[in-house]
Amino acid sequence: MSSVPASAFLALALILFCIGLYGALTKRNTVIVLISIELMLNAVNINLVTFSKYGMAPSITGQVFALFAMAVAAAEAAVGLAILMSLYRNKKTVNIDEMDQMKH
Amino acid sequence: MMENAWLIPLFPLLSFLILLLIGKRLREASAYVGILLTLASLVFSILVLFERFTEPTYITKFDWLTIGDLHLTAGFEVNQLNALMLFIVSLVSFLVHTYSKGYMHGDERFPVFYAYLGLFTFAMLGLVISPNLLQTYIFWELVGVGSFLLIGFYFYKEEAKAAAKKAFIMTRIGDVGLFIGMILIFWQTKSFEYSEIFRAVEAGAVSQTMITLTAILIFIGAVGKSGQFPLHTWLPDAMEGPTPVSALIHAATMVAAGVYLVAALFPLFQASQTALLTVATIGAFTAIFAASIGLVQTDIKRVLAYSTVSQLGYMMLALGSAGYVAGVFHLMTHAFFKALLFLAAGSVIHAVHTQNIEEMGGLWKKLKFTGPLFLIGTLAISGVPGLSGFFSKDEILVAAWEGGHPVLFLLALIAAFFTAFYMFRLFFLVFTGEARGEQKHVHESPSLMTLPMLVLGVLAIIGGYVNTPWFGSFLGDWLVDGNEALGHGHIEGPAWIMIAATVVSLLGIYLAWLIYGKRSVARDWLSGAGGTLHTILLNKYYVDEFYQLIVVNFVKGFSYFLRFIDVFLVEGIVKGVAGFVQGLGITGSKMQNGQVQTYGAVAFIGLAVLAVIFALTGGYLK
Amino acid sequence: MNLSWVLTTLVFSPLLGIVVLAFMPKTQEKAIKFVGFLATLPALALALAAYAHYLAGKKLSDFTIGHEWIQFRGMSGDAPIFSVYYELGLSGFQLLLVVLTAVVATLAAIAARYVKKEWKGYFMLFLLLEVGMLGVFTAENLILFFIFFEITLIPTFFLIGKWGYFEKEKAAYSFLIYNGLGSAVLLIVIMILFAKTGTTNIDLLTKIMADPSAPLSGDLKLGLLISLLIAFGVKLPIFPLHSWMLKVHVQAPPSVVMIHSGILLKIGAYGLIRFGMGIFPAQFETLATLIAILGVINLLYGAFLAFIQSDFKMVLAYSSISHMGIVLIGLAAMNEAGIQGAIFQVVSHGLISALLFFLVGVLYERTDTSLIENLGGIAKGMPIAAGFLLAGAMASLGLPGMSGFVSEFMAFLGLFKELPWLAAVGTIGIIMTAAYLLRAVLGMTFGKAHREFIGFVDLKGVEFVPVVVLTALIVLIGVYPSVLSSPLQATLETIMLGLGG
Amino acid sequence: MTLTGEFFAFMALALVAIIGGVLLLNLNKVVHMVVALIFTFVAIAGIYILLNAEFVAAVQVLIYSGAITIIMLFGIMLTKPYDDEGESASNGSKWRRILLFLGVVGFAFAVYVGIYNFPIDQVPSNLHENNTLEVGKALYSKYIIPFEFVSVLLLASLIGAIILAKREDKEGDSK
Amino acid sequence: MSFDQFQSLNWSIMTPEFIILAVIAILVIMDLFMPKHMDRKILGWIGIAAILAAMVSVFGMAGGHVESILHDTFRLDSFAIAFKLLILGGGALVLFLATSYKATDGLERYTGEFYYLLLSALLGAMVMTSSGDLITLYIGLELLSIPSYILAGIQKDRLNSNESAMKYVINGGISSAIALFGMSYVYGLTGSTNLLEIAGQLSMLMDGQQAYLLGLSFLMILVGLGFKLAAAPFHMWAPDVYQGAPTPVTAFLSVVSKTAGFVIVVRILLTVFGSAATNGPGSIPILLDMQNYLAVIAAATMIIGNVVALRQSDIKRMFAYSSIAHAGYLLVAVTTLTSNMFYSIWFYLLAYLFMNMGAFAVIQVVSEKTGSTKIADFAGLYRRSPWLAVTMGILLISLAGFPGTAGFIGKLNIFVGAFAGQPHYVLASVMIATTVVSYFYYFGVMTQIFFRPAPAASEGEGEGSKFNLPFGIVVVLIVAVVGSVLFGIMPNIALDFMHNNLDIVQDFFS
Repeated sequence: MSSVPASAFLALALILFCIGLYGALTKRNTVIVLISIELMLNAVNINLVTFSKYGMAPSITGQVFALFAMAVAAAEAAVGLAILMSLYRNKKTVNIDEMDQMKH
Repeated sequence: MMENAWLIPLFPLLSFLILLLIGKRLREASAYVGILLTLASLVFSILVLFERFTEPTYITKFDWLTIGDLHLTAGFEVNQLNALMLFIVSLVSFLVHTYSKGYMHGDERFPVFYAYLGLFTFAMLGLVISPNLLQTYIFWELVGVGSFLLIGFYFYKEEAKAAAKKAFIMTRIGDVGLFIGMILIFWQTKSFEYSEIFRAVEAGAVSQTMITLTAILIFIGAVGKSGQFPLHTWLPDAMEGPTPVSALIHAATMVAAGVYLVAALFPLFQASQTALLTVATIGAFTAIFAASIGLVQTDIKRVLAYSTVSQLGYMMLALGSAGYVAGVFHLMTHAFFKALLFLAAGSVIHAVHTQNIEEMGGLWKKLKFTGPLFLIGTLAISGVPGLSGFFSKDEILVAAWEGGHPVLFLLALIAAFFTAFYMFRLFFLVFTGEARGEQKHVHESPSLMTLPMLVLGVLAIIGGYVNTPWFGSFLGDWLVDGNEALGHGHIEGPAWIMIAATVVSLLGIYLAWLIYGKRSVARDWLSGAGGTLHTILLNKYYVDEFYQLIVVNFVKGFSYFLRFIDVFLVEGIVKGVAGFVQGLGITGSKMQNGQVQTYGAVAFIGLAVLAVIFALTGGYLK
Repeated sequence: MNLSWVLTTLVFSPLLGIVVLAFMPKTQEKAIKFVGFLATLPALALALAAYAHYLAGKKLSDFTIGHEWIQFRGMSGDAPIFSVYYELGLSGFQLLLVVLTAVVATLAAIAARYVKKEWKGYFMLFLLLEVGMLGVFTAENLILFFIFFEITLIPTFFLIGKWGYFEKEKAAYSFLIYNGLGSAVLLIVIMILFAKTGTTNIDLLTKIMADPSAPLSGDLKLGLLISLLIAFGVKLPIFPLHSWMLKVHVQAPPSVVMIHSGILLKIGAYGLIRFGMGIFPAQFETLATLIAILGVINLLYGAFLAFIQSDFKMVLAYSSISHMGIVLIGLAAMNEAGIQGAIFQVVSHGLISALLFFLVGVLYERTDTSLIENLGGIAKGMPIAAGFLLAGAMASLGLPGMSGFVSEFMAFLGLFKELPWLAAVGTIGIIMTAAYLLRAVLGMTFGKAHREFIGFVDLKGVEFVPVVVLTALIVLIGVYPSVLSSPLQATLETIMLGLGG
Repeated sequence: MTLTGEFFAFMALALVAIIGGVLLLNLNKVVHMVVALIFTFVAIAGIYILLNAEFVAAVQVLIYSGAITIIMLFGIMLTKPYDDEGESASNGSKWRRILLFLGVVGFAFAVYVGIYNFPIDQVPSNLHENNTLEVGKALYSKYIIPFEFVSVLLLASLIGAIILAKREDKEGDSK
Repeated sequence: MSFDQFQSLNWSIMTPEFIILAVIAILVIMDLFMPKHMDRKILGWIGIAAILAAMVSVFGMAGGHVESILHDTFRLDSFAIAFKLLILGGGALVLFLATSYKATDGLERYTGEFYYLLLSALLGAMVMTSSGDLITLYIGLELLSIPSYILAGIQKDRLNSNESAMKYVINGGISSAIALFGMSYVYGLTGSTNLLEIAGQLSMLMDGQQAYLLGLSFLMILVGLGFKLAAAPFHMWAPDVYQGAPTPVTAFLSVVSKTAGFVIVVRILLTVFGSAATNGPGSIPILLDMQNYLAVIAAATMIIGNVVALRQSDIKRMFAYSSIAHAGYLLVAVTTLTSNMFYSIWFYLLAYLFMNMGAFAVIQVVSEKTGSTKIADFAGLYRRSPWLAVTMGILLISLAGFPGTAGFIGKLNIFVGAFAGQPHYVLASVMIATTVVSYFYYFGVMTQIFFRPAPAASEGEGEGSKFNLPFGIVVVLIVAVVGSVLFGIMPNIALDFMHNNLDIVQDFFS
């Protein structure tokens, strides 16, 4: 049996999730924000893969789920970046706090 | 005939309706409509009266309003009092209708005037024919409206407007008393019918306190209508109306309604000594109070008005002293001579176009007809023996004495002295001496006006003989016939009372003659002696001012206070709530600062808060 | 004869007018106004026919109609289907209000001749409003009632907001929000009842509530009744929920105020009587003293404030508050006299305020003002109008022989039996009513004219119709109150039965 | 818990991953941040291997450490960002950070309470046997439907990314 | 799995999805091969036809049994049918709007793409309605989201559009990560992604800590998915995104996307947490236990939506807040958890579909005319176009929930549910109070339309100030008004269809 308890993996995932979240909500550069979101999704994947091995009923499903999540994450990142490109073309900035033309 | 008595009020109503609809086209021919229809009423009234001498009371009713199991009825009743009142009212009304044809000649609202007269007469006749309190109350109010309309007839005059308003509101204050009393007695006896009420009271089904309370409340109504202290102030002001109106409403009929009401409910009052005493006291006080004011007034109609108030006080005193017959008797004679006085005064005003007696004088020669008639009225009211006023006043004094109210008796005696004095002061100032002020084209009134006066003059002289200590008390016996509760037809009093009354009135006349006729006593003999007193009297004891200060200002002040509440409290709370919602909106929209990370942060912090709460409240951890 | 079509036709007949109007060119002022007027007639005719039907001694239940309408399913296990029916009916009370509505609506349509712009839209909304009002009084279940109730809100909002005077939008919003809140509370009550009992049929609810095993606790019932009191208190209005109504009375165009003051306010009274008293009699008894106090406060508050207003419309607005106090007083008495007085007052005030507001409209039309001071002495120029104004005021202040007296009398008669002291305080209101009305009306009509009223035309032509009809009705009720009281007997008996009397 | 190689490997990988994450938050230069994150991604791939998910680990390296990081770097190059992730944050955002930090800590605490000593009986698994094959089987049988929809998703995002990121030849297009 | 096995599956239940999928493919190809200058509108009409065809096929499936293939990764139950109809209907109306939308700011180059991106988002929403598997649901969610991000930013020459898309993608990414984080725990505790299996497992849940973790994941999923609903506190993106996105996209987001959001929320929360025991088998389910949290979120959503809407001067922003508020009302229905919930949510969404679509159609027309989206632009609309004004009036009244309109019946339905069974007095009171607050801003628009004069006709507009309504708009308006009024007066048309053909309660858990 494994010497590393499931909790450790889960805790790692939790920490990474929180880091990603904090990054996504504080960094000024939009690219970093997007990449932070990826980090959050990665944390989710760790969870899924962990559960795939240590869960109530270990199954491959967790890994499959993680793969789907990755695919989606990649697509999301690409789209996010494309949107940033078109925004940059008009606004000449990638600073997220300058995107406040619409408010209140 | 009595079963058709209901027609009597309807004639004037018909007159009212006709004139309202087509009066404008009829112009002054409207008068004929009014005169003829009131004549019909008069004829019917006389027939009814005579029939009532021989036949018993007639009463009939039908359901007017059903409230669940309660059936409120309407109908009419012809008893002695009613029949008498019908006669008096329709007579005076008829005479005033006739008189007005001359007096109001040329007024552009002539038909309206007759319409109003019709309305009033209808209401007054309806009032006296009512068999129950509710119906009485209804007509009671209608009478008030008639009076209101007629006082305000010259609506473009500010004074008339104010007087009309005042009359209505002051009487309404009294009416509320009647209203409450009526309802209270209803819940005690389950009926508005006079007969039912009396039966219940007699049977002791109503507690003594309740009787006293309701009786006094009803009396408040009478106080308002009859211009008794403290609700008397409207009556002198009501003189802003045309003079025939004053004669009809504010002398002979409507103001007597209060007396009538007390008389009609006499058994109720009789059941409570307190109530009777109240009535008597208020009556006596009003009698002397108003008489004292009458001493110094300079407006001919106002003098008469205060005299009316005073005389009504007499009647109340009589009733309060259990002198039912005396009260009703005086009501009748007063109707004759006061109407006469007013009509005569109207004739004088008609002639000189002023109401200020200081600007009159020496009219005896110019108004050959009016003068003597006025004198008859003056003598009658002063209680000079032989005229109607003498007999009725004597009855009242006897009643007061026998009723065991020596103080009130004394007051009444003084009031009689005052009455004689100021009435003759009036007479002397108007008819004797030199003409003061401009008096052009002074001429006697047309016969249309003098004839009614003549009729009244005759009645003022002979009216008293229906009930005298000398020739029998026919009226009194008839009035109390079949109803012992009302007391005796005639109260035998000591002879000195009659002598005292005579002496007092002659003294008054003499003093007046000294001051205003012979002028051997200076006019400021009185005012000089008591300057302050004179001023107080001239200002009517400042009652009006007092009301203005206390009541009106209080009402206004309270209203403004409420407005303050309305604007600041009620609206303020609403504004506060609205402001709160708005503020919430402002905060919410401020939070929306365009920063996408703020949005995320808010969302996540929301989640974190929920999660922490969940964790701290224990979740499902055991 | 099957008469179940009558009510549907009655309620929805104004829609016909809307359809016709929709296809009329909007510039034809006269034709539009005439069509608008005509469209109110079928309802009037049917309402009168229904009254005649009653007079002929036939049953009002002939008119009852009921259809399945909406089913909500799957709420809970034991009552799986919650049905809302389309059901209209008439009782004596409802009949009176329907007749009142039809009459006032027709007269208000005449009064709408003063509308200056966009007649088409005006009349379409006006007729929609009439549908709502007729529906409110014929609805036999609470949800239907609520629907019609809300239907009255929207046209009124627009009628005030578009055709009113200077501060019209503010008034319209005030109206909307207050009434919106009121109806919101009402909706909560209805929904709770619906969810608890599975029905909103009023008669059925009355029966269910009378049953001691009703699925509602006493506290809940009391809460519901208080909510109802608030809901209808906004409409009536009861102090301190009244401030919207002042704005509406001042700002709305005359014909709308006729409707508003004449009918819409009465919905509050109707609701309180039919639902408050009908469904929760026992709880109403608990609250009777409170309601009586509220009534007296309303009566006096309105009266005192009316005393110091400078705008005649404001006087009438506060006077409405004052008069609605009498309704409350009557209701709080909880006896036949009181309730009958309250109902009388509902009808009577409907007629009187319609009359007075029509006259205000007439005066405003000619003088561009409704300030008492500016109008002083108008009797000189417009004696007939002034005369009717005075008559209206007299009716309003409870002059016997006119409808106001009968209702006031009965309301006080009722209350004096139960709470004599409170009633005695209330009678101050009778005096104050006289005081403020005379102050205002005499201020306008009597006295020295402040300006020349030459050239002002007195009442003329079609203007006589509303004035005369209303005055005649007021006098008719005052002289012969049985026209109202006899249809009411059955309603009263039902209510008294509920009260256990 | 025994000190095995697996344990050390986990500790090392976890440390790298977390340090990468912390660096992401604390570095100033954007490019450095991305590079720091590459370490994290690779370390996560290692974690996957520890968890017997070889295929996922491979994909992780390919997609995250490879593709995503690269396009992100391209994105940074193309947009010429201000190099420093300056702390010139306004007062408002300072508050936001503090609150957010508290929120994150609170959230982490709440979740940690849940996963601490996660009470799951470990069942022996055979995930490491033919891992890739198993994944493939699952994808193409049971999860064929989501798999197909992912293809639509990728197509849509492909097209979307192209049309959004494409530099327009304004003159040529506006005929 | 052999080919035979593969073939033996009942693929016909996916007909609507296949239709859309096929048309997406066709459109991609057509767009590719069509000459550049040709009008792409034809693609829109094809899309509409496809949606209608899909709707017909969905109708055809109504009344059948629950069908599922491949371990519930696709399942067709009454719930799916009912909501798929709404989504397809909404999609069709959005396409009608889109065909009439004046393409500017970069959109003109990509109208073809616009249509099939919209269709793929629609496909995602459809997938969300009919799946009983977390993975499929997640994919469906993202298939809806990602094209939505692109669509929001498709006017790439317009800064607001870019910004809107950017905000959308960032918030969307974060929220889906949070939801997914929650889902990962659900998977972990059960070892399955199949909702019914999960439910079965969780009803046996014994361990307190597991239940605790499950509770947390409930919150995470709720908040994460709340993003799609624009429920507080995940609502703040909505105003900015709605304002910046092209009007048809805004309509799509506020109607279709929101509907899909409710679908997934109900599906996941109810199946997974409706049976998860808090304290051993047979104890109260987590969902019921969490009702208060739901209620708080619902109340906050209603309050924030309605109150902040008061302050708006931009009509699209205002409608964003209004749609937040409506999400709050719907959450009330979710909170009540009676079996009527399905029907009341469905009916409300139906009503919402009509009224909001119609309103956005009017907004689109007016804002194209004036070039801005200020509420003040509606001034004098009644003068300029009475029919349009009256239409908008009816729709606003329906939104405000006045009787005679579908909006009212919808609210009524929610209300009955709120009081039936365990009564929610506070929540219902908040709902009704905020409804009254909403009168302010709905009637504020009406004030502009009916009371205010039109701005002085500038630059000699004259006759030009008349509106010419494109066919697509007319269709949407007619459908919207007829729907709002018809279902307001005869709601049983819809309710009976539901009750007679779709036994959601029965189907949902089987």
